[in-house]
Amino acid sequence: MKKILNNPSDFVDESLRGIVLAHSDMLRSVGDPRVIVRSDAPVRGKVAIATGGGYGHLPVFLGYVGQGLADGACVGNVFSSPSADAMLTVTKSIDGGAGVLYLYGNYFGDKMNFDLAAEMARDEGIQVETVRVTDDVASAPAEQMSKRRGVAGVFFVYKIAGACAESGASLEEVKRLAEEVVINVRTMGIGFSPCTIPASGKPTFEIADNEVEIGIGIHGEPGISRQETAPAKELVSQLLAHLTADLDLVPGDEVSILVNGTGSTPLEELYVAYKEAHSWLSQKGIKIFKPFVGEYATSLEMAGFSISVLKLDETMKALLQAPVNTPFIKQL
Amino acid sequence: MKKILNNPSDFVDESLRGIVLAHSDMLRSVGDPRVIVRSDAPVRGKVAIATGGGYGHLPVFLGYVGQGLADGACVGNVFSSPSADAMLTVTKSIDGGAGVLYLYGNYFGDKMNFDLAAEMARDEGIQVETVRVTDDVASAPAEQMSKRRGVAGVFFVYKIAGACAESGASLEEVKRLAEEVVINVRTMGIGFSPCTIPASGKPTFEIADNEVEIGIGIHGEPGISRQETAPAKELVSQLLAHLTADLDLVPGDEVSILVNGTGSTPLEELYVAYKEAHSWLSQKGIKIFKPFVGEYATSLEMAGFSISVLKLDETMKALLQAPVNTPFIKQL
Amino acid sequence: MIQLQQLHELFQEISKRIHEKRDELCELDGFAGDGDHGISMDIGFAAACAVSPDEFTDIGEYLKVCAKSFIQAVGASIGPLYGTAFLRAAKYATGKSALSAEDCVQMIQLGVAGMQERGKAQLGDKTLLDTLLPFAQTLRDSMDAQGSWADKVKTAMQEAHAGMESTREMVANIGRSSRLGERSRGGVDPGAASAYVVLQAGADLVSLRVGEFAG
Amino acid sequence: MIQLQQLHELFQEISKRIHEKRDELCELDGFAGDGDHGISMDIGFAAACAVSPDEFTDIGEYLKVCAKSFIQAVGASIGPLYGTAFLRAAKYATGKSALSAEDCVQMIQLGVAGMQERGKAQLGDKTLLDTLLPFAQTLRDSMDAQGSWADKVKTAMQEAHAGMESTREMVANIGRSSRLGERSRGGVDPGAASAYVVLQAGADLVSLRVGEFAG
Ligand SMILES: Nc1ncnc2c1ncn2[C@@H]1O[C@H](COP(=O)(O)OP(=O)(O)O)[C@@H](O)[C@H]1O
Ligand SMILES: Nc1ncnc2c1ncn2[C@@H]1O[C@H](COP(=O)(O)OP(=O)(O)O)[C@@H](O)[C@H]1O
Ligand SMILES: [Mg+2]
Ligand SMILES: [Mg+2]
Ligand SMILES: [Mg+2]
Ligand SMILES: [Mg+2]
Repeated sequence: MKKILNNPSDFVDESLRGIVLAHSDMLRSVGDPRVIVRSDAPVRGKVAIATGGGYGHLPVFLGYVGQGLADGACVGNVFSSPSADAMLTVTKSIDGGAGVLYLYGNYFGDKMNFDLAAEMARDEGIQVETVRVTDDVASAPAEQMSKRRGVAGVFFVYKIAGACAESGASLEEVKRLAEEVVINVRTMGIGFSPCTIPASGKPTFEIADNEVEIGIGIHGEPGISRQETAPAKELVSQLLAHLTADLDLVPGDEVSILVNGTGSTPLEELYVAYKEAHSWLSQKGIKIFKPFVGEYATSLEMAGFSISVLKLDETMKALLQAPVNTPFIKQL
Repeated sequence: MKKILNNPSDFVDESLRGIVLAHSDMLRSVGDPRVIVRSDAPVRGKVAIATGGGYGHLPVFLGYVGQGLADGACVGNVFSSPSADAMLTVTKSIDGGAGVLYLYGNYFGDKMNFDLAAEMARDEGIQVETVRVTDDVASAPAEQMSKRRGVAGVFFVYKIAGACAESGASLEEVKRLAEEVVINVRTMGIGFSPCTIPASGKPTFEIADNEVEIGIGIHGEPGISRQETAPAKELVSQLLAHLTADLDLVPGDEVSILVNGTGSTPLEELYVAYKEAHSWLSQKGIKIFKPFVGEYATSLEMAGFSISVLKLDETMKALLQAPVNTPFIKQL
Repeated sequence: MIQLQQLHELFQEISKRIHEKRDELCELDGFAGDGDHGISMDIGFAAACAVSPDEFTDIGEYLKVCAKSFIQAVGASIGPLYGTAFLRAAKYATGKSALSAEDCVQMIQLGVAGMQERGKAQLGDKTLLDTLLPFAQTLRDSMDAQGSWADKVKTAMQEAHAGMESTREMVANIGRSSRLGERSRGGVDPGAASAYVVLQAGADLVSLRVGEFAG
Repeated sequence: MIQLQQLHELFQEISKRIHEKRDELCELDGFAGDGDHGISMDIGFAAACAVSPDEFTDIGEYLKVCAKSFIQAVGASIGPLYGTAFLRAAKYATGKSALSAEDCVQMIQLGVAGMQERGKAQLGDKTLLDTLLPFAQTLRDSMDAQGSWADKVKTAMQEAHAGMESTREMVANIGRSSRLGERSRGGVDPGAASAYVVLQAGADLVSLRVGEFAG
């Protein structure tokens, strides 16, 4: 295991310390180093968005803390849920009086902790609502949407709910819109090679040199099939066929797409995937409105990529263009 | 070789096609798909900055094309210089009448092509000046500074020269300032594992599971030593000892630093490195002004990182804070 | 009657035993989980022990702080599960400075119900509930029956042990290991194993101090 | 005298031979370089061939377009090296519609000097210059001597061959391979090898058409 680290058990805290040191103008930690909020939190009168989950997915989750996205986040150990206590601390630190939306990926560990935190926060008089992102089409069939996990598509939910909250909407409105985005976003990923969790020192899964895992999860969870590598064109069309069918897209629909790298796949390759996605969708008469390409949700150094598709309406299009300013993600 | 690609020989052009499709609002290609300029080029009356080099280093080079940085770039095959003809096309497309600065890393192939392009451009009446970045301390001793290669430190030169050009300075002034930055920036990298060039399908170098290459080049060029992996604290202090000695830094000096990932090293780990760099420099009484952490110059999926240190004066500090807007790099 | 101080001693005993089994529990978790279960349990109960009983007279207040201390120390799955159990028990005990045997049984019931509510798992899902549910149920069913508390606890512990063992042949249906499906069969669930350690510590204290409990 | 059309035929012959040696040259480059040399040369000379000679009467104009075509097709090291050589030769030939043997020798001299100026390499640096410089120098030195052009070219080719072979035991001192230092020893430099192919094509045309050259 060749990694930039000292003692593996200090990895998360040292990395977080580096983030807060480097970006002290925009972020601060609140007591617990694993609780990080935007430096101007709480923003009075604004609905606050809290998120969190296991570490190792940067820019998910801390990277989404800032103007136009979330207000605070907490992280646990690598790929492991942070504590309900940390979530409660985030909640209390960002509540500006208009309530807090818990917005996170649908993992059971996170759900248990966030639910417990919500119970405790309500005990302290803070209004809390929850939206869980369930965009990973490979993780459960369409009839069991609520069992689906949350992966890179969470970006779109942060983006649109964040812009909505920034505009002064109420907790009810932000929640409703976030749910609307969740209903309209789908993601599917392909894994090429695993990552290594510092504390364990072992790869998260094994895979042959000529094989890829279609539908892989963000922690290396097995997908729907393992197959021989194929040209970019085929891989992309395989993903898009699943995604557009699951979303019932028809010619004339307008979407945004996110081609996301999971860690060690070069940006150069992600743009090859984007080119293929563009031509596949164009051929089907589906219009791309505002594409995103890059690392928006990673799994340490896992190699692979995912494509997320968001079916758009005019409200979402407007909010997608709103400015963002975090140390990790910026939009002018 | 598991990569997102179709025919390896189409890799560069398909990737570039994806970039221009995804960012058509900010970039356009000029005839040759490997020549990319900002969409508002030429900017009348502004000194234009041209850059270029081999492909596979995103965001270097195309990623630096946009407001506040460069005006145009061309790329060659992976790790191979683009042609003088492509450079001439960039030059003609971005010249806004105030002349063009060629700003690129000091590699002989690039130098030969840029020099030939400059000859041809001058024949056509365009004023051209050249600054080559020589920040890699491991590539030649201090007495042979002009032999040193250019690596991630090129970011600082783009940033400051770009902001200077944007402010309306003359070609002579932009050139002088770019040279000033080159004199004050140093970089050193560490390689953990190689990348694979699509066309060759073979790793760029071999290295044992417990070894790192200190002083590695951006194409996997051997550095100054190969040694056993060590804790982050040691690796970082090794780099900083070289860098600060080479720059003659003394307590009280102010620097900016860039902790750059070379491809597959997780952002989480880069921040561990940043934390260590912060405490090392603090201990030496050197102040960090505006740090950068992330992927600013990569080598496909090579694992490793580099640290760049720029010794600052007030002019550089002001320009370092100027806004930037490219599809790949943004600063508000 | 059980005093606040004795609860503290119970946490200390649990913490000691979990600490001894730490690596074993991690190993069990390594089979189909992420190998951290021993660490989480160790940290959690150490945190509960760290709460000084001397500052409290109300058992509910004390347990609430223990719960928060546990929750603060541990996220993962174990934090909210035990945290919720402690909070539910604390709520019941609020206002009390000593607990009867019946109180204890009631609190165990409420705690386990809290875990079930939080985790949405059923008997047979290969979780800690497979140890805890049979224990709690057997104990409650025996409450009004004849016999000593020590015997009743002993019987309930036999059920707990059988429950724990039964997880070996189960396929995980919830939590991290569920993604492995069939491949999760063949190992005892780490949460079920650690829950048995927790219960055993309690049972041993009861049999050691059977007089006090009878009081 | 050599006509414009014959230069075009020369480029065609070079292109054909380089294409045949393409993989061999890539293999040589693979030893200490990046394995693309055969591809670059192939693309470059194919581009030079693609320029139709029929539209020109001025050899200088024609060669300038060939140079730009070569430069357009190839970057790397080879593009600017051959590109510069062609441009220097083109400059000399501007205004001429035919070339004497002396003109050819002069243009070769200028071209090789352009390569040296562009690449800053010396004899012994393990580059194409180790083939080209001995050739150009021997030819120039023999210019005023007795003997047929065919013989002079033959002698110069022997020097070129020796120069190429000498790169085998050299350590690369410039360009991509120089980073390997000692490890670059033991293989013929690909640029030196391809330069020999280029010269051989020229030399064979001279001996085939010795009458025309004498004219
Ligand atoms: N939803 C659930 N309900 C009940 N118990 C659960 C649930 N999810 C997990 N567990 C228990 O938690 C144990 C794993 O704990 P631990 O390893 O600390 O957490 P994590 O799975 O987050 O790493 C499992 O063995 C199981 O007994
Ligand atoms: N500075 C230089 N001067 C002369 N020849 C050079 C120089 N640099 C490289 N070469 C020649 O170029 C050849 C390599 O060409 P090629 O493989 O096409 O370019 P690259 O090295 O960019 O991949 C070398 O074998 C050498 O003969
Ligand atoms: Mg865990
Ligand atoms: Mg090359
Ligand atoms: Mg676990
Ligand atoms: Mg080569």
